[in-house]
Amino acid sequence: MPERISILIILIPFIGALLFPLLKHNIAKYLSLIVSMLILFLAIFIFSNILNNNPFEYNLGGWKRDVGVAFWFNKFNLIFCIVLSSIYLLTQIFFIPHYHIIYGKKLTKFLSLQALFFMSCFGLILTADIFNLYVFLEISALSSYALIALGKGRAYVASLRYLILGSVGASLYLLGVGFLFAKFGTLNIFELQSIVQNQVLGRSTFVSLVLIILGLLLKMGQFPFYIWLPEAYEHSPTSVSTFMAPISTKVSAFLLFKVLLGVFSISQIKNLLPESTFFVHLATVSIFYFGAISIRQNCLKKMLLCVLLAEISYLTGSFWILSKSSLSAFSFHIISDSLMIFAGFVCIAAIEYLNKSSQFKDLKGIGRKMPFTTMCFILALLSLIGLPPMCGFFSKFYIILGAFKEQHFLFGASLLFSSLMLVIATYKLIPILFFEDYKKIASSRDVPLRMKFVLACSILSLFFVGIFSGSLMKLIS
Amino acid sequence: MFCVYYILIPLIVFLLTFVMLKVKYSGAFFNIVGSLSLIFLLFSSQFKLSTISIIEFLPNASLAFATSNFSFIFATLVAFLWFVTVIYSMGYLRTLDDKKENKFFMFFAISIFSALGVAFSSNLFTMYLFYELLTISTFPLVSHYQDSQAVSSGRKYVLFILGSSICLLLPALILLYSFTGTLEFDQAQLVANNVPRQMFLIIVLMFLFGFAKSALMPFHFWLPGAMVAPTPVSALLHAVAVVKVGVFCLYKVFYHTLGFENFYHLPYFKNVLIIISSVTVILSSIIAINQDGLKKRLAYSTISQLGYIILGIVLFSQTALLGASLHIVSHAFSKITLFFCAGAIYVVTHKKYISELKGLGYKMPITFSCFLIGSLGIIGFPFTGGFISKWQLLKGSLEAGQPLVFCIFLLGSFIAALYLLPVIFTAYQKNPNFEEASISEAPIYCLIPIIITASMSIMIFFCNDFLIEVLRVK
Amino acid sequence: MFKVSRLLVILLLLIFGFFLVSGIGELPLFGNPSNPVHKQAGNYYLEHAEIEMESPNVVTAVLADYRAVDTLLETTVVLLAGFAVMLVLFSTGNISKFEEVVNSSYILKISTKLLIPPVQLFALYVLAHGHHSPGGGFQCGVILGSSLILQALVFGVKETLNKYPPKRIINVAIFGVLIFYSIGLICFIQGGNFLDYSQLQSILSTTESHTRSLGILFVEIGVSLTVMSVIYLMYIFLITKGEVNN
Amino acid sequence: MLALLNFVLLLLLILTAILAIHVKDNLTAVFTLSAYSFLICLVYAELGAPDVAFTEATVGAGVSTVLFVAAILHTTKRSSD
Amino acid sequence: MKSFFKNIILGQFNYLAAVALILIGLYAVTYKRSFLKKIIGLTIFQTAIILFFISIGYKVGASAPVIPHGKGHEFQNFLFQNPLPQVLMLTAIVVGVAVTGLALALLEKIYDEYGSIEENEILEQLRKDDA
Repeated sequence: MPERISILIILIPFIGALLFPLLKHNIAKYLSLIVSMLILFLAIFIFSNILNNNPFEYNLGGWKRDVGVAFWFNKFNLIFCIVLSSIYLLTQIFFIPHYHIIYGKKLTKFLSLQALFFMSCFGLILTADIFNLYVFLEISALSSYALIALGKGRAYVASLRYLILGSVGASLYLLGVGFLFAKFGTLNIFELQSIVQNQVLGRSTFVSLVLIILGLLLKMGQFPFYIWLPEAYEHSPTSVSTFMAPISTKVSAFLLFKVLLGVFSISQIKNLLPESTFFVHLATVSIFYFGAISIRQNCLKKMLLCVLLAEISYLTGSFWILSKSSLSAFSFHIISDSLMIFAGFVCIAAIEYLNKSSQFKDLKGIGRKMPFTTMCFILALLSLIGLPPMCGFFSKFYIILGAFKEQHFLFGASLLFSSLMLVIATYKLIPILFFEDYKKIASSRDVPLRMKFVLACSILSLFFVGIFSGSLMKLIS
Repeated sequence: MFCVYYILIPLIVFLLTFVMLKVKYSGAFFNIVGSLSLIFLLFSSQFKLSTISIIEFLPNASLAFATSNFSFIFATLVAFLWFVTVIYSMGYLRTLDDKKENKFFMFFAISIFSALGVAFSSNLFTMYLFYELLTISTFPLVSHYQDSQAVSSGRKYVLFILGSSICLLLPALILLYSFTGTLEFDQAQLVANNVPRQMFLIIVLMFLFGFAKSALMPFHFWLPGAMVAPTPVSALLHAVAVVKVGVFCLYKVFYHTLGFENFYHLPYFKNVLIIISSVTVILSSIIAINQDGLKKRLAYSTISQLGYIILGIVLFSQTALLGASLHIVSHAFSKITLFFCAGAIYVVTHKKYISELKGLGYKMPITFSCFLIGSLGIIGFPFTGGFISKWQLLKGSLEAGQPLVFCIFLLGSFIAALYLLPVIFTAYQKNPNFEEASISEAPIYCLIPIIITASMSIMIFFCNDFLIEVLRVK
Repeated sequence: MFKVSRLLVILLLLIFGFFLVSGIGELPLFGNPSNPVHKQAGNYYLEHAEIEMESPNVVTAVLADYRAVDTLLETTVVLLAGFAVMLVLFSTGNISKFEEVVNSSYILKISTKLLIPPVQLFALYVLAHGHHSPGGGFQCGVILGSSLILQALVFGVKETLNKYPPKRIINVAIFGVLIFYSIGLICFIQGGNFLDYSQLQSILSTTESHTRSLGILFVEIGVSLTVMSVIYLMYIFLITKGEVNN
Repeated sequence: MLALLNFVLLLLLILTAILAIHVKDNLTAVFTLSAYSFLICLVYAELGAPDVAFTEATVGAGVSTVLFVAAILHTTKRSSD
Repeated sequence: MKSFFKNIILGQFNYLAAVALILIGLYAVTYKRSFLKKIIGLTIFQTAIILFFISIGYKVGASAPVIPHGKGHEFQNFLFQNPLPQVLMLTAIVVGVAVTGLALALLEKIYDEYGSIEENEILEQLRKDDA
């Protein structure tokens, strides 16, 4: 029975997206809250029943997987879905009461775009058909272009540039799928794996591999193709970048993992792509570069975006080490990083809710004015730096461990360098937040209770994932 | 099972003070009760060994606690001085009518919690967790006064220790784990057979300088900076808890994780370690001579005494190690007396510099006599605790066949006398324009702790056989 | 994108081109029937579509039944594009501000009056015969949409707007996707997997292959409604730059 | 015979693509693009894909050209390169 | 050399044409300054990939994948084209149009804001706003 129910995780946000524009504004608002709650409980329910019996496949339309389209539910997919749905729920709780101020008449359409974005993220995680993956990719891309374009004047330019680069990336991915399809004929990941297993892989599979990697690196915003990312998430409205920034890059990174390792085995990738360590060096260079930039930023959001870009290079670097331990570190980092970046963005949203801007010069003495929010932001920053009890430390620990085992010392050093840069950034930030014109601020007016609840939840999730990282790692590997 | 109780007490104190933040004096009350119950619990346990593992992060790197003789001694030291410092800081803060007293005590309790966590950790991983927690929890204490100078030194403190721990300690930890696959303490043979030679040297150096809290020479700048904190903080934390935690970690890593036998076939490398620590001893005591600020001078003397302890560890001989652990205890008592006296002087006369202390001895006889006892303890004069530990250190250096280190120990004590005794002489000089009677003895709350710690530093000399017997059995 | 010189861009593209051509050299030869690509799914569809779904046009069969999810998601993409254009070009201005000169001659008006109904009829024919001859939901939707655009072109946007107000048309678009979605949901409620038309047999009480072909027809209707309204909406919003009083 | 038609159509296709990119005026570029999509619809028909040809004709040649022209109406015909 | 010309250039010409169109599309997307030209390049790039997919599924001498009514049982599958690439490409075409529609809407809005659709002019104005 639970196998049949599991498709609801895609259907509920879908029906929500369709119904929202038909309803009145506040009904739609609270319906979207209910929808996000439903998805979270459903994801937890499916995950709990996967825990005791093995992963299962869902054939859409009742056709076997080589004929129809199939979804694949396994442990890590569901953990990622739980993280996504909790981010969706927390964003809704945080922003719902003042959505109508931000969006006014566009509210219901925004809600359905948001629901479609999350539906496509769930689809991307679960689908086992590489062309279906392309269609989900297009839905998530199109909804992110529209959501980014909700911002002020500059958001249109950012959205158009993101559109062009995103479509080129998706089409390159489609071309890669075309080469695979021409050589092996089927579109399902597991069918492909059974065909590819005992075959010597020629030039065209190498080309398809490179094209898929190029396409997904473009979608992920890895170092050479990252121009669109800072602008897109900076000029889009805060309520959009809060849920989109942590998720969209992580999902495309997860796609890289799913498609490449679903179809080919590690040894096949290694001999197909001998210079795979090039990507590790590329990631090291980009981590050093973004680490250096993150100090010179004068706005909280820009600083967090530099950290986000550095975290993406952690992912590519630890993926391309292609060893067992570094791949499980890669998947753990996906989970912990989306939570950390989400916590950071929620704190910035709370600060901008009261303080209207997150430039350093406007943040004087905010520690006194909003003690709870700044404390949460400092905790999120400490987790990004890698303080032990929180998940940032464990994800860095596992990645560096994987890197050292494979003698990639420079990559490990770059991770430490970037956390050192973050320490220096906090070194710069602490006096501004806590001590400058401390006397002038009399009362401390903090964010309303629901925002405090969301902040507390996101920080507790960091501690939770940190403390139970051991059992999480056993689940993942 | 008991070691978890010891650690939980300061945590409970922290939570209670946090909850009752608004209630006046609640912080002091909870801290006193907490420290007393901790002391009682430690003594009632008669050093029974027990281990417990709570959460399993990695195959064998879990959050686990274990008690050993040395950790018991260290914990009792910290607990006792915690009690004494709380009484002292009640007097200190009350006279300066500090409004944020409860916040002060709250962070005090959490720092003690992390110090005890390090003391009782049973593997390198837990020790690193609490080591980091200690850094974060002491930062608000260092920048307690919220003025620009406190903030800049507080920031420097965090940057130095957090930066060095991330850049040196974390990679060393991970390298060790990637080679030996375990972070448990007693894995000397594992290290011996699968850590390549030059990697072993790098790991040792990383650990040596990674523990920036032990204030080795290039990484010592944060300690004088942290003196800007209120005196009880610099007394307990920067004379006892924080720096001793750094040295404690060094002791655990060098003795248990890396193991003495791995160093025997590296004579050249042992000399390098000895040179580094002896440079710290000599150089910091020379700097201490021309420091005019009283607390700055005491800070540099702490650095040089820590150099003693590290030198004791690095000599890799049993008696030197015993001497080092004894020196931890005796130096703690005498140094905390000195800091208490400095605090008392500041409370009464708001004077920070030694040159201004002319003629104060007659006005504050008790404070300065205890100051004399404390400085004698530091110098290692007979009838004080310092003598015992220095005696063992000297015996250890001869046993390890390092006559040069023997002379350095003696030279160090001699220079210590050079920068501590002049303070007494200036205090007891005649000072013509110093008649006003307003200067009276320090408040009673400050005096009691000073007397207690001074007498304790003398008492160690007389009942040292108990300490030596407990420490020798490792 | 970058301010690099033209030569460098061309050089980079040529390298990329040689890289692709080297891959093509390895591909199976163009056009021979025994290529691996046909063996797996391709031949299965050719052999079973006509038997299982009574729909000679195999492409519509695969489109609407075997890989029905792709079409459902693709119709959502179209709906999403409609929403996105409305959101981007959303402006609270009213239609009166949009000045428009309609000088289409009398002959043009009469001929379009004569032309539009047959075009719409042909679109319905394409929809109905999606099984037998090339055509189906998308093509019918686009033709219907272009007939509306033709009307807007010839008779002016204002008049078409009050005949087909955007507020109604967007609901039609949502209704189209809802049809497709609810058919899938009914199959889900009946006990099968999502979009498994054989579950409708108990409702439609005909042979299983006939239920599947009817399922395909309903789905095609949903798709055409959405595509029609979104194409029309996109044109209206682009031409009036959002000054539509919605 | 069929291969020759395919060959000629593809050459024409590449020509119109280059033209659509190269031509200065936006409107002519859009009309060349619609010619391009009409040609590619012929190629699909010739490759035995009537459905795809039908869709490409209606969507590519028909609707997207109208949308392009509507967009150019509100922006500029002038294009710098 | 002759055989190379015969089966690579003539045999796989469809793929080569697709690659050529891809290069033209990418050239326009990366090098052209006007956003409209970039969108045109994008459309060409996407239709080139559709051409590539369709020519994968082509069988020489086979007719359209429409099987005469009722004759599903006795037929040979080499007589009909492979339907799968055609289904996939139906989706890709409509997705392409959806993306182009959104891009044109954004183009109009950018023109309202910055008065030009040339990327270098817009970037100058952005840099002036930042300064």
